[in-house]
Amino acid sequence: MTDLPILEARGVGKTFPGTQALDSVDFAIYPGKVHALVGENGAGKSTLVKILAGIETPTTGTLLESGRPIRLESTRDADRFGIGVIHQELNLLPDLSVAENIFVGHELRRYGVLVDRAGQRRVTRGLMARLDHPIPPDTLVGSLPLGRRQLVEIAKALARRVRVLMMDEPTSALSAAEVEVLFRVVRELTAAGVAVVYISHRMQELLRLADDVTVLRDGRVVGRAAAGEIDAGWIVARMTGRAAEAHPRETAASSDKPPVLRAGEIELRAGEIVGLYGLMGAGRTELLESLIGLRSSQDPVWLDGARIDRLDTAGRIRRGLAMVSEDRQRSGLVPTLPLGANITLAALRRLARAGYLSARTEDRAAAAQIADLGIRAAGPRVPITALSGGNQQKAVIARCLLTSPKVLLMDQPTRGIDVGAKEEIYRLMRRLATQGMAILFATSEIAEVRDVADRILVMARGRIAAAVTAAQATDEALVAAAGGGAA
Amino acid sequence: MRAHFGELSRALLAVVLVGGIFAWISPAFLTSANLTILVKHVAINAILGIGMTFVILSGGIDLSVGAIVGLAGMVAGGLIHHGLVFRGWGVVVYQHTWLVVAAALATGLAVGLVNGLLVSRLSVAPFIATLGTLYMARGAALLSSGGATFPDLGGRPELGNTGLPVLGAGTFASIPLPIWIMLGFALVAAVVAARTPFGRRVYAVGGNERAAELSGVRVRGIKTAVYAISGFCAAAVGLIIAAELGAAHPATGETFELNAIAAVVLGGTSLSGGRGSIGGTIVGALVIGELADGLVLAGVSEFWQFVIRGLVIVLAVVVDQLQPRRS
Amino acid sequence: MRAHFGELSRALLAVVLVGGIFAWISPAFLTSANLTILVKHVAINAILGIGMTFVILSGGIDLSVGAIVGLAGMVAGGLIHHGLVFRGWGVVVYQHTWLVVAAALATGLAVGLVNGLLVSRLSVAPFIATLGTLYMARGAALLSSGGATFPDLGGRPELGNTGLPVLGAGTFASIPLPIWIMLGFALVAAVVAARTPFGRRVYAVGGNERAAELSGVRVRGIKTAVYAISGFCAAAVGLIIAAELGAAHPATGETFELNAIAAVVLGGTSLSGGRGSIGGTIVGALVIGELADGLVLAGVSEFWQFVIRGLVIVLAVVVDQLQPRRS
Amino acid sequence: PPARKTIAIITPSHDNPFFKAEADAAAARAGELGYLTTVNSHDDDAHRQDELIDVAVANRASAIVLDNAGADATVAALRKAKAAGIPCFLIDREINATGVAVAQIVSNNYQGAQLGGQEFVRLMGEKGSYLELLGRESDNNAQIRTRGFHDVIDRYPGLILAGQQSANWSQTEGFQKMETMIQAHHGVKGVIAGNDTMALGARAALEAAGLDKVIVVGFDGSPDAIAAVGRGALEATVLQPASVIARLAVEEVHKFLTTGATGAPEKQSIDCELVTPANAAEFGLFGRK
Ligand SMILES: Nc1ncnc2c1ncn2[C@@H]1O[C@H](COP(=O)(O)OP(=O)(O)OP(=O)(O)O)[C@@H](O)[C@H]1O
Ligand SMILES: Nc1ncnc2c1ncn2[C@@H]1O[C@H](COP(=O)(O)OP(=O)(O)OP(=O)(O)O)[C@@H](O)[C@H]1O
Ligand SMILES: [Mg+2]
Ligand SMILES: [Mg+2]
Repeated sequence: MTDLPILEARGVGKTFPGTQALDSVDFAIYPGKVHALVGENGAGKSTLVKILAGIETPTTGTLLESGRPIRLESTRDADRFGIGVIHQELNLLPDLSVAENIFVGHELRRYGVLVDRAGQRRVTRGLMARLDHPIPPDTLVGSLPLGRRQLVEIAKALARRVRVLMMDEPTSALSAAEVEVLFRVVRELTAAGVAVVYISHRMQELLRLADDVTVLRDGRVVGRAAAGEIDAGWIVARMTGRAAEAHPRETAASSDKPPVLRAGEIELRAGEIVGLYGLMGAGRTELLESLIGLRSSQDPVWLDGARIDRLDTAGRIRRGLAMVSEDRQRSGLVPTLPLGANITLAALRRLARAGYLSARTEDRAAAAQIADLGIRAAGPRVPITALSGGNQQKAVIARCLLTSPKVLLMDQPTRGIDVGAKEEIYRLMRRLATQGMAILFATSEIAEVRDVADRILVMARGRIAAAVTAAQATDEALVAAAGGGAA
Repeated sequence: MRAHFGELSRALLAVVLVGGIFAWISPAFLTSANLTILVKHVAINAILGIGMTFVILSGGIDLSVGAIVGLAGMVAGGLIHHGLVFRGWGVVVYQHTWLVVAAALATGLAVGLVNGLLVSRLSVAPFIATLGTLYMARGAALLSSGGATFPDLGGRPELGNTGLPVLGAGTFASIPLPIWIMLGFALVAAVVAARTPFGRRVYAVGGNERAAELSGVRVRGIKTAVYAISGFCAAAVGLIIAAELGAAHPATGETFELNAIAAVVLGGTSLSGGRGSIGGTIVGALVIGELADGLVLAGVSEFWQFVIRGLVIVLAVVVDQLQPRRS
Repeated sequence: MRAHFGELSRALLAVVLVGGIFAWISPAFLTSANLTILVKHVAINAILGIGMTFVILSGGIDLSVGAIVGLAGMVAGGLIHHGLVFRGWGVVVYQHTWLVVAAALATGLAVGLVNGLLVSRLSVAPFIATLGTLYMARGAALLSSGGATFPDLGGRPELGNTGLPVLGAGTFASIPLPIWIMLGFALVAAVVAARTPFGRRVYAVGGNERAAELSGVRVRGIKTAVYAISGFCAAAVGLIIAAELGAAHPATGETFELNAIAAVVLGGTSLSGGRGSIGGTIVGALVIGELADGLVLAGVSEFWQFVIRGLVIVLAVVVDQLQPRRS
Repeated sequence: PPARKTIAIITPSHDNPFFKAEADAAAARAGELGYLTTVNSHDDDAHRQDELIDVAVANRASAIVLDNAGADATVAALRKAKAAGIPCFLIDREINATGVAVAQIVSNNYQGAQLGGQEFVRLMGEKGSYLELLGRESDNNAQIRTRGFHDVIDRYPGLILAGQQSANWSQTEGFQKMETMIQAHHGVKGVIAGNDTMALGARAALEAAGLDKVIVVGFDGSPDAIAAVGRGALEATVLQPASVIARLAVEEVHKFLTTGATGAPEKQSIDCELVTPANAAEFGLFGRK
């Protein structure tokens, strides 16, 4: 153990117009250690990481490398110090291959001028094997599902020889098996003396992996401890400023009414929450996308007794379907529109009077959702891109809710959302169900599916492998069913 | 949309600056007569720019507007001159002026629809689709008269097709009609873009097509519509020019697309879609128009006009960029 | 890049199809003399398209290429005719032909650099930046001779500046030099684009600028470089045309930018950047060139040429789109 | 039977009635003489013209009839054709070289411009201020015509050139530029334009501004302009006998192909004629009726 931190932030503050994202934060990371950074959505975690990676410059404070003050003006400066980052929002190039993505900006060379493509492929194969996912190096990244793209992003960071690796929610799109692989890799890295910063909203992961924990709230450090000395309750209390509350589990709504949504083996009743559990690549996204009409499906789809599979997506949404997609960058946010317009986008017809969309009506509707979901933003007019990842996700959910759907499809709805907000979303889902909405949500977290769902469908290899009620479900049974298909 | 206001006022600064310089060089510049003429000239490019703004906001581009200007003028000119000839029956039907105007506008709309369908249904890249219709519309305009001009669009009272020139030369409250037409188009377009579901959807499609689709936006419908709007605007410009000249020439409107796109982009609308405003386009058209007329008034030679125009266009944007942004 | 191969072969199909039709209409089409001439004509647009491909791959656009063609020709013409005049000293220095060629190429490079710096350092939208330099370069070309042509670029032996026309009229292995030049440019460009770090970074910048920046790519440097490349290619074209004509005219190259962009987009390169290939551009230029010459050989009338050109351009893409994709 | 011989006819864009008439007349005469024709336009782009000549060579045309795209920029292309054994006959505009083309039959632009200038001087009563619309300034003919105008007009000190702008041969630009120019120059008495379309555009602008009395003189003698002269919308124009020249050129082609010589000198100049309200009725499509 070394006494000198390899990288340190002293009194770092960052002001965005209208927001104090960080306020005199001290943060130090040591070789061979995993330092977990936790906090609610918008607490400032990503901002701190970006400052340490040379992407944002701090408004106040200094950075030190092994005790010497340094300035990080760009990612290239950070690169020189051996600082690598896995960003919360994926930074991949969809039209380049996996190998090219991994080496872009740091290409292996032949004769000094040409790209050593064979070498890049070889290293890529090695990296993907190390991550237990042998994706062929020539695959176009754009053709990969989200989870796999996240693995490529991880491989990209591993390809650089880094001394500091900061991971901003690297597991948000991964399921249990991939998380285990990642943990193994992290342990290999720390064993080799790499300092790791780890951000996640999954408490159990943090406590298993971390050596130190720093808690941020509203841009300030509100807690710091060795991981061994604390538990999840301690973290949550610091994060939210109140004690963690146990959430009561309500029972399902009526089950004798006819199903509101029917497609193949899937039946959804009004007031019911159904969880779709599966491992990465099980086909959950594919299923949900075919229900909403983004993909063609073989099975007929019935909504409220009417067949809707011949309708396009817009038609289905008008009939009362809505979907929160898993990939908010690609199919959730409209980055050019402000927060308010992003929220009202799906409900414009309802908000318009005689074809006119009054700014007041629109702002009021957006503001109500912002308050309702606890989205942290100065108001409906702020650019959506200025929101933290979790708050962006809430905005996408808010958009769906404004259409008052009969059936809500949610693909990994709590991806990147903090524990407090997760609770809010769970509560919201239950509230909506109580009001008669049917909800089908995909998740990779066993705890989540058991906590929230009335019934659980387990997917494996593109089909429903098992259907159980929440009461019958055990962790072992779910894992077995999810893995069974893949065996 | 309030953020736009700051941007708009900055662009207006460019208008005022350029105007100020010309006023200083040429005393005739600030006369009301000249300003009226200036704005009348701006109207042409502004109306094209308005349609183009919708297309660009949706993430597309429309190269065919100039050719549509020419074709719409020829349709009007042909109908006034030859009427509608039904060869088989040996019948010639002359239309009332309103029908002539409607036919020309419908032509623009139709070419726009073809663009829209090519882009939205057949996934042809907008640049290629509208380049194709550019050639086809231009060819059709040339074929319609064998390359000749339709002169004297005054019409004949006995056929009931007089009055088209009023569109170009007429005034209302002593302001030329083309200016009123531009104001009408701009007002409607600004409201549609900023404050109607349709307008918002255009922004959404340009900002993130997939997200728009998942929000229940009929992406293909929106895309078709924006090209139709652009075609319609171009046809209106074709009518105005034919009315002003009292003649329709098939090559009218050549390279107009470049100026229209420049007005849109100068006005702060992003060529990658999703960001921009109608107001910006009008201001952009004003800058371009001011330059065109101001340099003529100042008596600058043709060759220097090129150089100065290029400099000012770039400087207008650079100065704008150098200003501190509030974001 | 394996995916590109499929696309390329499909586009080649369009070349073969269009060629087949013309061969059937006109027996002269498939003669080796005609094909040589055809490819020589294609070289102009192809070389421009090669530079343009880099710009478009990086997510930009370059409207100034046509004006650079004109300006580079005038620089060469002026140097051969008047030499470099130092007014103050009353000295005139004539350059050797190689220096003339170098000066013309440097001019193109310089204008390209200005474009690149405007886009990358001053964040001017590429459309506006290159529109501005289009006007400025065209103005400079016109001013350089007062609008006149520099005739007889043969040079004078006693000044050592003969030989430029060889660039246009010379042959090697009985194939005209412009074809060799195109092949050279295409080969180098294809390797640079597909096989060098620089090329891959151009794709990265066009695909996702932020991601590229975060991956350590010097985005601004890449952007500057692509415009410089495009300017260089345009200057080369300017030299070839001046050599072919034996004269330099300041309006040479007007609207070339449109054909160059069309070749790039027809070749499957996406206007939003990050996707495409040099090979595609060459094929796109072939389609356009085939049409331009084939329609003339087939004796199609000028106006119908417009219509058919538009139809074929759109159809080439539509047919391509209708084919089932393997993704 | 031997295949019929082909004549390649290349002119500027046919959207200008002048070039259309020229091309049509040449094609018609060639048809009468038993030739096939290909008719194309180079749009005043010397590079496109070079390509079209290349294609004509590849197509083994028997002769080329060309209204060229630049006195200097055309020479090399014609040398190529000559080297390939294809005789070239220039119409309407000449080139700065002799011995390259078999014939250069041109309408005398300079003489025509002087005619127009003289009539303009007369109409103006030798005094007053006037505006000039130039053609595309990089175009030879624009320069020759303005020189012809001024070689006459500048001899009269009472005539003052108030403003001069290029309207690029275009009616729309002629209209807009004139609208702007009359803002700076009140009380202009006349407008002289490098071609008819610009003159007609200027006339429309003057009418819109209520300046019906302003004298407008054009150049070309297009049917529209002649009609306008007939009804008094234009005061005068200068007619270039395009149809006559084109027919003459084809006849010389025929003679050359059958006898090996045209029997005429290379440079042949056909004079332009002044069209005024008094004689407008005598003219048809770029020639006397
Ligand atoms: N570019 C920006 N402009 C304005 N405000 C910003 C910008 N980036 C971040 N912020 C604000 O700074 C605060 C901290 O954001 P940050 O992304 O660091 O949160 P986070 O802790 O990573 O949250 P999450 O868990 O949701 O990812 C938020 O209030 C956010 O809105
Ligand atoms: N090993 C694999 N390599 C490449 N593609 C795979 C693999 N396994 C599954 N897929 C593809 O992944 C898609 C299913 O992914 P989908 O996104 O629907 O799953 P998911 O359960 O939502 O997983 P996640 O969201 O965790 O990635 C299918 O198109 C399938 O063909
Ligand atoms: Mg974050
Ligand atoms: Mg998924």
